[in-house]
Amino acid sequence: MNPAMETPEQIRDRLLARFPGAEISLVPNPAPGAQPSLCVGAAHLREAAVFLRDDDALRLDYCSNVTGIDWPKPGHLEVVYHLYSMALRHGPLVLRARTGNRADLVSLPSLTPVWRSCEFQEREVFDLYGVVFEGHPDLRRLLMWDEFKDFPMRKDYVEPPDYEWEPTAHDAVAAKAALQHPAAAAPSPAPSPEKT
Amino acid sequence: MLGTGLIKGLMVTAKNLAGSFHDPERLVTTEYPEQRTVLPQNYRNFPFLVTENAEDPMGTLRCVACQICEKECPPQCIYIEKSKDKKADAAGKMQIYPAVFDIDISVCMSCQICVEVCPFDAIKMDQVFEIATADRFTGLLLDRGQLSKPNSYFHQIHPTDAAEVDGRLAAERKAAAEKAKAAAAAAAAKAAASTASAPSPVKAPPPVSAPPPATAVPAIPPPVSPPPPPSPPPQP
Amino acid sequence: MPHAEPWLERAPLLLRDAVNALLPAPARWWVDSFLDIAVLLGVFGLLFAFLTLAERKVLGRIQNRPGPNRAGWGGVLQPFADGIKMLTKEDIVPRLADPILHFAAPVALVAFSLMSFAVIPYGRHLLALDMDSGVLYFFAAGASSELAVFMAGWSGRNKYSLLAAMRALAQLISYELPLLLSFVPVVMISGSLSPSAIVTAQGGWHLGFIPRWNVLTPWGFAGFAIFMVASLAESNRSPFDLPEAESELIAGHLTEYSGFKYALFFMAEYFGMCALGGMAVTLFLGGWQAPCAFLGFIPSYAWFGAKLLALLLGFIWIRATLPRLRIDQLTRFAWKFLVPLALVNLVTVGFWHLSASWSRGFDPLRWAIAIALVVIPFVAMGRRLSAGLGPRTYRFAAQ
Amino acid sequence: MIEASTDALLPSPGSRVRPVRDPFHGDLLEVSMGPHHPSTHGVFRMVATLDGETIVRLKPVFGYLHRNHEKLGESTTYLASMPYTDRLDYLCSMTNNWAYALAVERLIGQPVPERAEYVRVILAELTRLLNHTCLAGFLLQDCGASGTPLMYAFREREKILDLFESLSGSRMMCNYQRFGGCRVDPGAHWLAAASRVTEGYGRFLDEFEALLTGNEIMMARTQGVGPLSAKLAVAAGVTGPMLRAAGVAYDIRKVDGYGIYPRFNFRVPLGEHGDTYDRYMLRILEMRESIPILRQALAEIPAGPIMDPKARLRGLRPKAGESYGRIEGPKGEIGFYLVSDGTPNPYRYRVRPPSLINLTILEDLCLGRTIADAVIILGSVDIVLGEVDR
Amino acid sequence: MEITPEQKDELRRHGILLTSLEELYNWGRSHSVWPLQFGLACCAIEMIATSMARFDIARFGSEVFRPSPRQADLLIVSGTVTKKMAPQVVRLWNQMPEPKYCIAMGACAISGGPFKQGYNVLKGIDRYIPVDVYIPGCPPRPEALLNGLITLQAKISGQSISGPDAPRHLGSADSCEYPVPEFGGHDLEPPKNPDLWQPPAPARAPKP
Repeated sequence: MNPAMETPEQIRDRLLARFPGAEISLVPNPAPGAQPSLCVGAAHLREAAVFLRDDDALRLDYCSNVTGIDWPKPGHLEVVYHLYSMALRHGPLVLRARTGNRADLVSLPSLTPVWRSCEFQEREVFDLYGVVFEGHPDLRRLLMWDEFKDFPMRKDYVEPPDYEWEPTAHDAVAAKAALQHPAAAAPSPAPSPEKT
Repeated sequence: MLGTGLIKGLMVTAKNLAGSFHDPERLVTTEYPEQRTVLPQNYRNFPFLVTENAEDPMGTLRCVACQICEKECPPQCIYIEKSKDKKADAAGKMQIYPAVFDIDISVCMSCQICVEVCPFDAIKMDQVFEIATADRFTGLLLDRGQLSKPNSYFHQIHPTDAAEVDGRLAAERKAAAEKAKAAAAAAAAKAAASTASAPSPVKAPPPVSAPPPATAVPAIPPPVSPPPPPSPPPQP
Repeated sequence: MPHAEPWLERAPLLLRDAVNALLPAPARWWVDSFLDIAVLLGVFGLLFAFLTLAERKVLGRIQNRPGPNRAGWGGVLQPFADGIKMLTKEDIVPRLADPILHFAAPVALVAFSLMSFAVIPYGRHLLALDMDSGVLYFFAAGASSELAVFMAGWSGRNKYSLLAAMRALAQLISYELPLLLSFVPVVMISGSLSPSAIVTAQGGWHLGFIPRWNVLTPWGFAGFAIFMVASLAESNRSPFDLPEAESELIAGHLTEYSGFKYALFFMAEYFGMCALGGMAVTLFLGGWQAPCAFLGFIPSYAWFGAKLLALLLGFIWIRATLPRLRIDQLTRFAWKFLVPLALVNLVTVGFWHLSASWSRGFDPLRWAIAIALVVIPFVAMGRRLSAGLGPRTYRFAAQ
Repeated sequence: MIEASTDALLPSPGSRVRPVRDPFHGDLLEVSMGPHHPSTHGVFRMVATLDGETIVRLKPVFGYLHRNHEKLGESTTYLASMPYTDRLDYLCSMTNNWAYALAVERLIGQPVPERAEYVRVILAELTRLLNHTCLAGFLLQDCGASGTPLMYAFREREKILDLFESLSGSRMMCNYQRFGGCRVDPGAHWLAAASRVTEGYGRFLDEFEALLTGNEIMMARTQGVGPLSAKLAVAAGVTGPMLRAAGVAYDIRKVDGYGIYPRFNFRVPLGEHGDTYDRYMLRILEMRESIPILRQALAEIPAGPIMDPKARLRGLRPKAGESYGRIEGPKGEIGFYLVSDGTPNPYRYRVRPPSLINLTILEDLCLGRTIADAVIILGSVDIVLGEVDR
Repeated sequence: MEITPEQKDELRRHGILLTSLEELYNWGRSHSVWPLQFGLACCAIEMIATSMARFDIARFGSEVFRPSPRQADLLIVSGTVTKKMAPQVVRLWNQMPEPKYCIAMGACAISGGPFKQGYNVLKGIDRYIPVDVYIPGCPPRPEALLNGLITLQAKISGQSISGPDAPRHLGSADSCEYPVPEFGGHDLEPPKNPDLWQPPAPARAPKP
């Protein structure tokens, strides 16, 4: 079982003590697990990560998971890192970083130099969300082709129009088809099907 | 080392070569079109609609077009349109029925969620898998007529399930009948003419023993689901 | 043979004479040659067809399944269905390929492998071409196939084909040497390069029941083993099928071949296998000689056929079992293991030859020395080759 | 074959990339292996730069099976994502189900009945057997054995698939686990059948090992090929048998003790060299360790409900929040990260793909080796493209 | 003289085999369908399982999975074709020599299946290459694939080598090269091959 790890509050306090003036906040998690996460500002992200990895009490040497999240509401992109320690067999610590906005201020420092396991996952976040990781050794699209222009995992992404044959179209599909074929979704499609 | 490992491996294959002539464990092939593996009861491929009566499949669909399966279907391959009118179901109760019930089996992922969420035991999983076809568009879109199969077929492919379902339905119907009877008795006792029993919840249709009111009810002619007629393409 | 030859044994001769009787003398040589060629092509063509089927069936049986059994009765017609399909497939020549070489490679390959059939004695009276140096001719013809494989790999203008061509050259040249060295002992003992003489030299029985086949001597066994390993490599069979290594190089030098040209490669591979198997039978397994005297009533070509089929079955069996080597391991195996062993085997056979005059009582000693001369280098070199490899023991985490 | 994309190919930190020679020098050959290649295990692609047959650069290219799993997960309900998880790592649908169910159960605080926990362990270990068997077969196939080991592996796999099919109704896409338990109860009959398969498995492993484990060619091909150091493995987030082959004792079954794993007595095998042979043997040893777990679980499984009676099938609307559930899948840590915003659909649905992250070190393992080695190194990483690309 | 199928059956019953070139040709083709060793996704595992001992596609002469498209007759599109993969699949199809056949195995290959709403998923491989047999299922059982193969064999056997029903490869005008889509900024270009993909008009407008 997991040996006890310091609580995120303690870690935040130690980080603040180590990097005075860094933007580090605690993000609460209302789910039953209720483990809060640490949100670190872009300016100190790399240093904080190195600290978390090398600190003797933490030794978070294993970055398991890198997730991108799009928040159109507050208007930023978020990258979430799940950190564990293989040496001390504890974890996770959830580390978050946020971009300035979703349009032009989308860069964050890359953590690939700290944890090699971020290499492909950060590329994936770059590919699907458009977060630019500075200092990433090989930042190319991972999953989509190089010529692709959009960031498909963003919430406002519009799919290309290829819904020609939708015999069971409804709900989400219909909404997509309506976006693409306004004629079909018009309130009174001229040649209405035989529905009575 | 020195080739002993190679020889050991050769012995294994030799054993299998010899074994294939006498040991069924070492000749495991089922020669498919002639021999068939016995499909387990739980095996599922595509959904079908249960009808109570093989004689009148369209009139006795259990489905009441509640559209839960349509909403829950992960790949959204079910398309239902409710009827505008009501029709007597197998138990004689007036129900909405699916005027259109299509399943696109070129999309269906055989996940069985429609079966799990159906409160009426109206949709079940079929076991037919020999449906290779050269017909892309119409061959893979099953309509209500193609989907409906009698309860006896359900018994045939999933005997345990079917018995359980039948038992449950019978119990529900019995309970509903008793409730209805009690309500009717109470109503009669009150002799209040204006309060007819409200439409019972869908879960409690009248007893199955009631004679199918095929004649009593002004039945709508069973709508034979027509093949989807073409309409001009709305898209570019 | 003291008694008259059985009728079946002489059947080919009778057939030839019957044909010859119908013809004027000047045409006989031509007709005989054509007859030889036609029979060789027919027999080995059919053998090829059924060998593919047998391979698929045996492979299937080894893998717990029946294999092809729908085309024709129990699948006998499967090769013909494949043949019809191959013949009628579109023949694609990539636009960037060298069309002449692309065409020439399969033709040359089949031609070279067919040429080797000429000198193998299939029976007492069955030999297309009785050459004094038939064995040399055989290996010369076989060695030419490297050229064809390289042509195939180079002409397709495909990177995988090119890699395969390089591999094929490295492999085939490496294994020519042990192949050639492994039959030198036979030549030393029988004193002839003529295949028929070599077979004749293996006639008779030790102690009345042990056949005098070369394989039943220490040096012969070692030579036979080296020869078989090298011929597996020469015919690109698993575990030496690197040029067409499916899991690495798609189909290797055959990647760009379609239709009947591809079938020709297939054919050449099986012809090569048959030819090398036939030569192995000739050199080491007593050729067409019967194993026991009382079985002499069975015609000699049947014995040859049976031995050949047994070897081919062995090829298939090995293919069904073993994984493939890597190219550097393959060449290392040839140069550091097979070639030295083959050279040591020359010493062994020299000793065997010299000690032939020892009196009967020393026979066990003679055998012991010869076996030691074979086994000790085998063990020593095998250990060196596999240094650092071996089964391992594993530890388990405490928690 | 498509040419490789632009050369922003700086060596990754910690990797042993040799400086690539001047590309205009013209003596390097670039081979694009995949997406259609017999031994890339699907539609994986490696762009290998060769010097002779030696690899001097190898860049994996992903996305040929990127079917938008995460996007679909955000547009469907929690329940509807369950059958999609089957299709992630399509050899191990049961463990994917479990990891996803675990994440959702943590998100909504859903307990799981005892019997269901046992069934989950049984199914997870059967999945491990199945996956490792297939892996061993495929790996030996990549080594060039013409089908036989793979055939034997699939012969045994069919036995496990029969179990899965009779329990869940589908051979591969089981869609069996639910939030708060499992879908149907395995009867005594099924448990007896599972016991039979478990007891027969040791015999199969013996035969399989006799076929090729001691084979000299196999040893020559795999020993010393693609060694992975423990340090690199940890830094690169390698998990599962690959990590343990490198000698790091990190098994989430032990570390997290999720489900009821702490009740089981099993050992975690560790490799020493981290090479391909170790990775292969680790899988064989893990299979041998799975058998006692199965035996114990099948003997101890209690009676009781298979689903938590309070669990809801439909209409799940978790409160806003997030959770991460991970288990020790056969390929490594398979995790699901869910962010809920209170609607019936997850706001963010993320899969932590072990295969993808295990591929991080592919180039490091392959440099300086030949194409033939790259193929078996890739085989020993054990990837399934459905999970790599999602 | 025309011989009706009934007469032919009658003759066959009397031991007289009457074979035309056409029949021989079709027999050869249908009993030697070599698939391309080409797996895409989940269905590929079932395809592999079909070639394994339990189901043994070898019985039909089809176990020769050729890794090179040049030697294959049958493209089994076994799984989801993503947009990133589609050009490669079309290219593979173009590289195969005629006569060649295509089986769309599983929901994804037919229509995109459960993943059809994904942004990177091609909604059916028949948008770019002609498909002979569709096998629905997710994934289809190995038996279903065998059934599809038998369907394909029947289809081949029924082809006449001349006349208007002659298979594609015997018509001389057809180039048999299908245009390979290119990667665009948002989608494949073109998103379909209009000569091949002609869906019937939608049966109904989407639900409001």
